[in-house]
Amino acid sequence: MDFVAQLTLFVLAIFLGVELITKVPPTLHTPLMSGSNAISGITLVGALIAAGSNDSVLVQVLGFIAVVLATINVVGGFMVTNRMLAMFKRK
Amino acid sequence: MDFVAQLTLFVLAIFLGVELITKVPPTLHTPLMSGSNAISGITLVGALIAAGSNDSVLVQVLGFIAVVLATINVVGGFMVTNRMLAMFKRK
Amino acid sequence: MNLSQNWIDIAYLIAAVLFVLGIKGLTKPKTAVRGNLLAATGMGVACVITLLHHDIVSYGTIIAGVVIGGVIGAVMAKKVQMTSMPQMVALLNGFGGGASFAVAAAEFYRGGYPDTVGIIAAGLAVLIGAVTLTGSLVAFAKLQELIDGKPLGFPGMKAVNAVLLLGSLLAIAVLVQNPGAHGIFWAMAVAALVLGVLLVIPIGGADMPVVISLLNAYSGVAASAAGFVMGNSALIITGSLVGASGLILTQIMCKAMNRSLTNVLFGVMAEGGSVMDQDEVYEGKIKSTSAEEVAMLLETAQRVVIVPGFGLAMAQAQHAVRDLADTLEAKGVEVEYAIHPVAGRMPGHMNVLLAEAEVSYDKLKDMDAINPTFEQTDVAIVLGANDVTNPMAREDKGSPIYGMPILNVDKARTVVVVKRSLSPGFAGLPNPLFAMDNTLMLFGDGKGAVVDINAALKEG
Amino acid sequence: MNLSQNWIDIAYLIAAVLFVLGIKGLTKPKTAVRGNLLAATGMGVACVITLLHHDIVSYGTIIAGVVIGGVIGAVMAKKVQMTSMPQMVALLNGFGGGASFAVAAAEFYRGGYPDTVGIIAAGLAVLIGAVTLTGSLVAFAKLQELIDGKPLGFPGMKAVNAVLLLGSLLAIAVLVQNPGAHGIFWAMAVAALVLGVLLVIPIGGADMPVVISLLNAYSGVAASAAGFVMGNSALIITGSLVGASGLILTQIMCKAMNRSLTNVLFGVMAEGGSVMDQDEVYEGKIKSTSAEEVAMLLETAQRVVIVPGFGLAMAQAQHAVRDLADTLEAKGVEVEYAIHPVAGRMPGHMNVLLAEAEVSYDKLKDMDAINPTFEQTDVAIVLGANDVTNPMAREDKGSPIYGMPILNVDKARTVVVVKRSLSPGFAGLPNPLFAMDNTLMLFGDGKGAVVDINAALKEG
Ligand SMILES: NC(=O)c1ccc[n+]([C@@H]2O[C@H](COP(=O)([O-])OP(=O)(O)OC[C@H]3O[C@@H](n4cnc5c(N)ncnc54)[C@H](OP(=O)(O)O)[C@@H]3O)[C@@H](O)[C@H]2O)c1
Ligand SMILES: NC(=O)c1ccc[n+]([C@@H]2O[C@H](COP(=O)([O-])OP(=O)(O)OC[C@H]3O[C@@H](n4cnc5c(N)ncnc54)[C@H](OP(=O)(O)O)[C@@H]3O)[C@@H](O)[C@H]2O)c1
Repeated sequence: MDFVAQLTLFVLAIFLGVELITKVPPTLHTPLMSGSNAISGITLVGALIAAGSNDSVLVQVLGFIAVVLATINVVGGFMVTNRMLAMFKRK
Repeated sequence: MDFVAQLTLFVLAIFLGVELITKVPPTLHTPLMSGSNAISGITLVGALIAAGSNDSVLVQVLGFIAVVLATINVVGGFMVTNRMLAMFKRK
Repeated sequence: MNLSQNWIDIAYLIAAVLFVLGIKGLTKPKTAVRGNLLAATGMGVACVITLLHHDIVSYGTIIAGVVIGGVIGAVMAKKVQMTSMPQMVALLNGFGGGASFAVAAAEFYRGGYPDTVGIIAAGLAVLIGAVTLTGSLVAFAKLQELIDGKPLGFPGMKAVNAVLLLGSLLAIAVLVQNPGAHGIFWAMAVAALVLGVLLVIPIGGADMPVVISLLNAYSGVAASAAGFVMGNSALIITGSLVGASGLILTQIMCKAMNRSLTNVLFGVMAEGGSVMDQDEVYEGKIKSTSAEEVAMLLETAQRVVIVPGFGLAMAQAQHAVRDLADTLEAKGVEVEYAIHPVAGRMPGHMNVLLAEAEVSYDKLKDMDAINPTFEQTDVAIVLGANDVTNPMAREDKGSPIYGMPILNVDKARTVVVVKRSLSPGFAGLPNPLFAMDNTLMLFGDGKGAVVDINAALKEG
Repeated sequence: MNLSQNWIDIAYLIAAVLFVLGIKGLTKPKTAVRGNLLAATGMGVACVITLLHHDIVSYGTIIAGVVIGGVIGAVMAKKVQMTSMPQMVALLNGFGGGASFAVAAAEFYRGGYPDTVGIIAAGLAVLIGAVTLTGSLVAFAKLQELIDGKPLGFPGMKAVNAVLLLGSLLAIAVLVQNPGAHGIFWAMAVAALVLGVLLVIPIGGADMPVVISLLNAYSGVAASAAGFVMGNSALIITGSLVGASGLILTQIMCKAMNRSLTNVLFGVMAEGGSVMDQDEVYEGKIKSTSAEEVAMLLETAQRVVIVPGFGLAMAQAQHAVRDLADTLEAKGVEVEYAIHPVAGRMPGHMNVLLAEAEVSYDKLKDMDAINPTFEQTDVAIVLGANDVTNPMAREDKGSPIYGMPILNVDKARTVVVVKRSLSPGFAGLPNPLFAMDNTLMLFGDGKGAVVDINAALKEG
């Protein structure tokens, strides 16, 4: 994918994000924060590639650190969001 | 741009469109129809390339037809939308 | 002139952003004019940058085309009456579809598609563009009453449509194998043009707005498909935006009419339900009134709600209504307008008409806002509206329009219905509202009746 | 295993769509759980498909990392108390930034960037990721009270920050020329890590939520930048979504606090305004009350509004409050909760706490909905809230919080304020509410006080 195509995606996604997020009611702002936080753990994808490559040790170490951090972010984020939202749903 | 990148743009833009359009109030639905109609005249871009190429006569004729039709769509659409919206603005 | 593809693409991105900002502007009356201008600017950016494209070598054809198209478009936009908006939109939409069709065909003949995606996209653009073109033209003709608004058809029509559609898709498959098969290409194009006609012909005239809106979505998809062919992001994004817009408007209309899209497309009115007998409903219960009597009623009213419908557009009565409202307001009467989402023949139709007559848009109340206030309304003037006030939709489970949300006009202390006769509205159903105790019928052309009331009011 | 890049990209697209649908789900309490699961599924899709990527040859490191990270994450998510959400979010956010930092660094060392864009994107990802990492850790430490919540700093700090930022950008420029300059790369990384600390240290503890939200936006942008480096659309799209989310939340908070983002970031409280003297406001006007007296008041009330604030979280009083409300409702009293947008220490904080105590969310009324009802309220119980009820924001043009929208608690017939002392809230201002004729102060820990009231009510 060339740079401008990437840039186009970036811009469109920002617009989409703004439209979506402004619709989230204040009640759900805390779960939104933790949930979008979990989503930003998408860097896990990059981390996996780095950690699984047969590159230099440095790359693999960096990859390992990235996998650990990103996984905490993803697992912790989605789980805690789910915990909060489950409370909202109970009623 | 490869196919999947195009597809990604397509999908994102549809989501964005849905979010944007659902926010348009009923009062403005007629101008929205004519306005989005005008925007769909974006094919003019393709028409210009076809009409201005040094390809076969057939291509140029098709290009010419496309330029005429798309220009009517664009010019007519934006102008009539503007006419309508100006009425809304007056007060 | 020669410009690197990167810069062209960035300009297209800017154009797409301007379109998005334009549509965002359309979400508020205050920003709508600017929104439209932003979108137009986006179009300008996209066109200017395209002219710098390296493939463009001669400008003669382009200039000729733009001048001809521009003049036609400008004249149409200036001359069209607000009441004819549905036709105008139908026509423009058809032209958009036609342009996509021609662009895709031209791209096809410019040749050199190594990849399957390009051919499929071109085929789809031709197919959808052609259907949009002829379909919209038929819709235009029906709305303009150039051809009969009644559903037309012949036995086996659905089968023919199916054959045309499948044939076209098959043709695209063949073209993927053998891109040089020009005969097949044109056969498909013709089939698609015929298909467009046959799809719209069997749909009733009053359903045309739904059709137009759906075709608008198609024209967006066609533009998008053309974008896939040309690898042009501006076309892809913009086409998708338009496609989404058309689909949502279609959905809104279907919902407000309480009908499914399939029902509209196949010309079905609504399943089951014994249609009430008109005579039975009206017999001996209709009270006719005069402009003078209505004026007397209004004289003592504190709150009047005007309920405009398709008849207002037919009668071109928007200015007369505005004058009447002015007279009433000068006498200290509170006047509001009740706008049903599908009053008239296209979404927002009444708003545009009344805006033309300089009615302030904060007096135009939508259904949910105005319905609770009818009980405190002294006189409701139903002006050329019919179906959108039919209480059967609320009460009669057997009625074909049961469940359609309506304006609760019948809750007003007095209802004055202005129309030319007892003939039914678009849905073809009798309206028990006309036979109610608190309803008075004022028969006559909408504009004439309103002018008369106003005159009587000024005298009295 | 080997999979064509096209299919991988399509899977990423599906993941991105799932994220979008997930966020859409978060717009309604009813669909929020499903939304979160959809987003998690999207993450699953993205990860699984990545494991099939041709560059991945060994799975040992990956499995180790995922297991370690997964266990830590799961334990954190299970153990954390709802009152500590701000800290939790800060910590997770820092980890996200750290991951982007490490990924970008790894990509940099995997080498082979012929193009400038890749190096710039990698540099930005390292820079933003590092700032997010250390900035979030400092925010965490402040919230957890591991370090002093007071703004810390030293003379010339801003200049140092400017030097660090410009130096980092310069380093990226150098790397574009000479990608092999590893020393420069690491120097930049260290500078960015220090910058993160220095940027957050001077900001007051209570402003941390704004900081976290902003850093959340940064972590999104860092992920996006990493996506540019790797040519990965999932990262680009998702990063942008998160970036937008963080920015909007930041904006909402600043607006509700009536402060500009610049003021928050530079630790300025608000320009001008003579800060009122606390003694002058309170002197001789404070009426202290007891749990029994409050219970008697409640006994005769018809409508009670509970106004929770940061103190509720501190005292962990949410369950006690719920019990009190149950008792009141059993006696036929109408109970509602008034939720100010920045009550507590993060947006929506009070909602989560009360939801934990199983308070139905339709009893949680936002500011605009509840404010007109205070006049019909017999007793308003202000529970550990302070600034969000300060009438100076409404009345005193000279006050630093003038213009901040507040809950009009003072309009209630009687106001009971539960807090431990007369000490000010986050804004550091005295609150004339406490000195008003219709206000009674109930001094004590939030939870204890509520339990006492409830007990007295049950006895009485
Ligand atoms: N707005 C949309 O988007 C849309 C789209 C598709 C379909 N529709 C359908 O269209 C209908 C709209 O409802 P509606 O209540 O606005 O209209 P309607 O039910 O179609 O009724 C229009 C009425 O206007 C009267 N009329 C016609 N010309 C007139 C004139 N010159 N002066 C006075 N009266 C005149 C007609 O009665 P006389 O002949 O007795 O005068 C008729 O009863 C709904 O059924 C809706 O589902 C709307
Ligand atoms: N929500 C957000 O997103 C956010 C973000 C950043 C900043 N803020 C700021 O935070 C403030 C929030 O306002 P607020 O009214 O909720 O809180 P506040 O103004 O900070 O006041 C909290 C009050 O709770 C009392 N308190 C503390 N611990 C307590 C306990 N254990 N039991 C009983 N009372 C206790 C304190 O008084 P005592 O010490 O006398 O008990 C204090 O007056 C606003 O100024 C807002 O701008 C909010």
